[in-house]
Amino acid sequence: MLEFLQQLINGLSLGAIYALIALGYTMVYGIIMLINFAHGDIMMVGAYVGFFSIAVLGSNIFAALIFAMLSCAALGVLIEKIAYKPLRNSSRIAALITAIGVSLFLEYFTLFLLTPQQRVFPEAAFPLHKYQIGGLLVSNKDIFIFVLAVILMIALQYIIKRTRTGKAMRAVSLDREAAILMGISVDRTISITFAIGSSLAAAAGVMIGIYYNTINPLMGIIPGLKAFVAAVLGGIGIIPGAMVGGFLMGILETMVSGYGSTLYRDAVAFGVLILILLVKPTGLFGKDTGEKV
Amino acid sequence: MLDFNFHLEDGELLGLIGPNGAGKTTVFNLITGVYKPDEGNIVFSGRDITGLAPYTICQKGIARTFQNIRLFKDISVLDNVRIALHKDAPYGLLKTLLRTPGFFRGEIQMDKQAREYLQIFSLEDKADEIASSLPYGEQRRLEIARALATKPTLLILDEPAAGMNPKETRELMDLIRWIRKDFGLSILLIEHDMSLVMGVCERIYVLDYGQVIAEGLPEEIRRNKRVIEAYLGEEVG
Amino acid sequence: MRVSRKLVLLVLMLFALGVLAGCSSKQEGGDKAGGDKAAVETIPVGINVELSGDLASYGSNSRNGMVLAIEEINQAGGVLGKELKAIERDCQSKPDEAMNNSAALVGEKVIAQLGPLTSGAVAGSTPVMMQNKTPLIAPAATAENVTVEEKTGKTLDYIFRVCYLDADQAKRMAEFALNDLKVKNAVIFGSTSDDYAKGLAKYFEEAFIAGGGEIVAKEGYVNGDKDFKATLTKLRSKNPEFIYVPGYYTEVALLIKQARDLDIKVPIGGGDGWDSPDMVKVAGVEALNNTYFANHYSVEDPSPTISSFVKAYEAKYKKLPDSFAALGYDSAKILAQAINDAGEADPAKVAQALAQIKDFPGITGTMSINEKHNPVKKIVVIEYKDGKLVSR
Amino acid sequence: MEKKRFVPRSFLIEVLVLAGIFTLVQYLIVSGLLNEYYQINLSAMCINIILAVSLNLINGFTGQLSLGHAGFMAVGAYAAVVVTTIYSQSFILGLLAACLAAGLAGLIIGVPTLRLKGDYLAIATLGFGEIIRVILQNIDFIGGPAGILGIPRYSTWPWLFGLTIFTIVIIANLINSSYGRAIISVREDEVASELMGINTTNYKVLAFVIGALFAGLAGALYAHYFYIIKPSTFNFLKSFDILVIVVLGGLGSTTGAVIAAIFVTMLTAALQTFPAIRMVLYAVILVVVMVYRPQGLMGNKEWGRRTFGRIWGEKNEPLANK
Repeated sequence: MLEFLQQLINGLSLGAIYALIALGYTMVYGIIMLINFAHGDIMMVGAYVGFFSIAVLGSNIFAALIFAMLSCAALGVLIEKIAYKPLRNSSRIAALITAIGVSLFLEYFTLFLLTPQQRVFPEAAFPLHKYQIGGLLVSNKDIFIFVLAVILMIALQYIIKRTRTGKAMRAVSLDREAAILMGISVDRTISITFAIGSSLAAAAGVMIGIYYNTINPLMGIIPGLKAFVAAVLGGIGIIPGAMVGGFLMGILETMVSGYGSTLYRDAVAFGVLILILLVKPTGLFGKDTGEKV
Repeated sequence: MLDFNFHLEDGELLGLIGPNGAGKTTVFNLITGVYKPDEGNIVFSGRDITGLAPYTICQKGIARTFQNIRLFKDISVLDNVRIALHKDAPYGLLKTLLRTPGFFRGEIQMDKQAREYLQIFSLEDKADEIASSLPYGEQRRLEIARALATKPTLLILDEPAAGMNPKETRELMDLIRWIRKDFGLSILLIEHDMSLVMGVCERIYVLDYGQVIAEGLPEEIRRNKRVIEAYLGEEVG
Repeated sequence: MRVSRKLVLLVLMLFALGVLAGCSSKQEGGDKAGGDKAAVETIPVGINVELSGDLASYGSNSRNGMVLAIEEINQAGGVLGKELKAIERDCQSKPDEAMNNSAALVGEKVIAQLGPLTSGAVAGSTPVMMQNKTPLIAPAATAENVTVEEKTGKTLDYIFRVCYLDADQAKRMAEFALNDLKVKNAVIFGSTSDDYAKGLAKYFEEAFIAGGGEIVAKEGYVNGDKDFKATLTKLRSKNPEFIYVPGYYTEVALLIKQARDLDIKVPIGGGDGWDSPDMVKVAGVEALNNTYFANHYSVEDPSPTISSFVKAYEAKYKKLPDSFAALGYDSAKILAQAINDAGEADPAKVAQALAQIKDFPGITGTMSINEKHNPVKKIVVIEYKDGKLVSR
Repeated sequence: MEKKRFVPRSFLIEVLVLAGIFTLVQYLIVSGLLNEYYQINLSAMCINIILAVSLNLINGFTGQLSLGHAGFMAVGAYAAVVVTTIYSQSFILGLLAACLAAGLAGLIIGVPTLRLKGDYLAIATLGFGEIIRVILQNIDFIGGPAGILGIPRYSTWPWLFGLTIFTIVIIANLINSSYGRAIISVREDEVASELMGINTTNYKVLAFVIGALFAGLAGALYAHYFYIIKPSTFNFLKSFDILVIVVLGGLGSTTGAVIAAIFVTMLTAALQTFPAIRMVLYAVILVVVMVYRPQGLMGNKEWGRRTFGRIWGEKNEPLANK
């Protein structure tokens, strides 16, 4: 039982990171129906910005976090303007390929600029403290990641449900034509969506830096893919779905490693995804709208 | 949402009218298998077709058109019709891949048939054009041609005259009558255009809020009080 | 729409220009050693390593070692009065690309090919090198069958390596654990997504059991993993006396750190994949205490050859060399010696000379090439002690 | 209508042209004028063509977004290698095993997943592709992560060229038939297609299985050209590579797939001379092409219809698509 709870803690920390990345995926998808494969790489850029602001500028962890989020928000908007906007009226698959192109560009431009070597997050930026609670080991990093993720998610929910911007986002996501007629600036709304989504990814990137200490230019590929799976699991385009999907994915992976075998971890993750889709073809929270005839 | 009961005789030309949102298209979707009814049965030529897949229902002889035209937009007019002929494809997959003489005979035969259907709707000159490039009226006609190519015994037309001018509507009326006679099939028609419904239909059902509120000959319907209240009131009155 | 497309093109062009400019200026720097005297005749040397893909960071270190060696050789007057000229290719960590590059390099008449790193990629290159009778020196391919024919066990005439074999280093570690650390049981927790780590795990298990030890559990991870706590939590309950972690430092450092975070205090051991200055940075000084790995050399070795190599490497690349860099360096140096021994720049003759190399003083030990084209050299076991590398 | 000749002149010309290309290359190889490097790229080109044309059947003509093509390639490659290398059987048996195994895998995966739509299908197929890879990685009989080495090089130029043409002909034959039109109608409007009496599920599965089968064939050719296979070669990034070729060529254009396969193979080879920025340039080119030509090089138009579509003499008529 104790081991199970310990595994659950492991799973929640991992899940928090997946959830944050998945949120960005889902937001972008919800609004322009694009699987933004570059999202994981934006996370990587966020991790690097965080790293440099701590290691070079000597800022503290919170300043680094905010700096990374702001830079990536700008990067997200820039990418959208350059690569995705010209394709807004083209086929979705063309946009998908562009996203793959952007993803490769971010990975290999970083690799070229900063060498493929991993960087090590300075331990001093966030010293580790361990707490023993009834036989369970919890570290301040576990708590930090979990709490920060939850705070960001609540903030996001607030923005979407309660603010004008959020209303505009929901309107554009529901019906872009109608939103235009209502006087909503679609360009601006899409930009804001990319900005928020990318800054969440940047937060996740810095968290990975703190939690796992190392970052490298290709670090975004696998978590990006996993987070995408998490987003689909929850029902892509649906915010609570991404959160639940992320945590579910983290816990699932941990449990498979803990009680089964790491070797089949990825296979099981995908297997569960496929099973869920077969039972519920639009993910856990997805609404089956059906096609109008 | 729908409580509905009606029947159709062999070779009959039946009209279904009702105000917007009365559930007319839903009836069509139930018959053609797009939606499944919660309860009740749909019997066609003495066989229960309730809950069958749309393609099976089509293969059993029910074909339809759509309220908002659903052609295969990016391919040629001829191919649109040839796709409808596919369920009776005269050659198998192996012959296709190996290009045996049987394949070519089959292709020629399908080509000929498809062009015949196009001719009926005066579309033979446009065979090689892309479907979406046709003008609206011709797209409507192509849709009927396509439905007819599945060789149905019941043809369901969902507002075939929508968007047509009076002249085109009159021509369509003649065409519908002629098709029924020549192909010997039953036709079920949803229409907003009263002149078309009154002009061609032999019997009419009036639907409102998912309920049949009247049934009868065009003349009877024209005089039916409930109908006038529910629907015709503003238009005829 | 049109405007934004033009903007796109502009931005992308600027990027491309920037990249090209950066690249060409870099190449200038790299070629300086040979570039000044353009008139001098050159001998082309192929470098075919992993510069992108999963293994990019190891491949680029190895490439750095090779390039440094070639520069030093040229500065010292080259070989046979000619300069060595490096032609670089990226094998993307894929066997088919490795093969493709080899064919391109052979087409450029290289004297030999250095790299790739992994045994799989070397196997991709092997047939091309054999056909064209051009030697290949693998800096770090440690699998059993790299230099011999798979079916017959016959030595491949043109394939060489400068690193020891997995079986040998795993055995060394097993014996070290049993005899020096005096442990009786062990668990193995290594990468299962590459053949290198899987081979080590297998050989370690064989040697450890042969030496009277017991393996109480075997677990695996996948390269690229960052979270090992789930499996470590599971292993903790088995109370092992020793953990053998075959794999690369990118994962191993995190794994050790997380093990110590979970209060797993037993000794942990591994292989040459561990060797990197990043180990201390990532895992931390404290976590690394009581960990040991078999290696080619120690970066803190005070011998003059090693310390001058380390200094030169640090000066050029602003970081410490790892095993891959050292092995890359050695592979280029041993090639130079073989060309000198052969007396002419002929690939086949160089291959013969390589097979005859005796007591070559490499950074990774003094080595002699044996009849299977493997180097015979000492394997050191290194202990991390308060962040310092101590040879055992 | 004009009575068609059984063997029209255009067909004879095509056969002559193809035979000419084949003989020329074969001569260059035998005489040693074409060096190893060009031979490798030529072979890679053939394999990429097979992969792209077969994926195009699924993604372009049927309109089902599949991201698991590398998985089928892997199944074919391993099946063939088990037959030829582990059980020392003939290459032909190996190829048959590859097609059979990959086709079967396509059927097993296609039947449940093809009910899914759009992006859900994409991620499910991606998932299956990864599952295939993980499973291969964990079977020690076929070498685990190290894969299988020492595969004999059976994929000679006649095999590669012959099977590439074979793939194009079979897929073009399928597309230019009533079955092909049924497949295309699924892409155009699934609901309308179903209501025209077409069992859309069957045709989706059919296209998926045929696509998978040819991916398996490509895998077998790949394995017997490059001497070695390992599971990591067939990861999801490989599937993306194939998808990129298909979209660059133009979805629903076999000609486009062939041209793009040739183009991308040459581009990758050319970029090798800039090892450090190879991938950056590749990414930039990809984005620029997509932004300026989102419909791909060919859109969904075809060239050389006479060349491949009617090997046994088909009458002059428009293809199923523009």
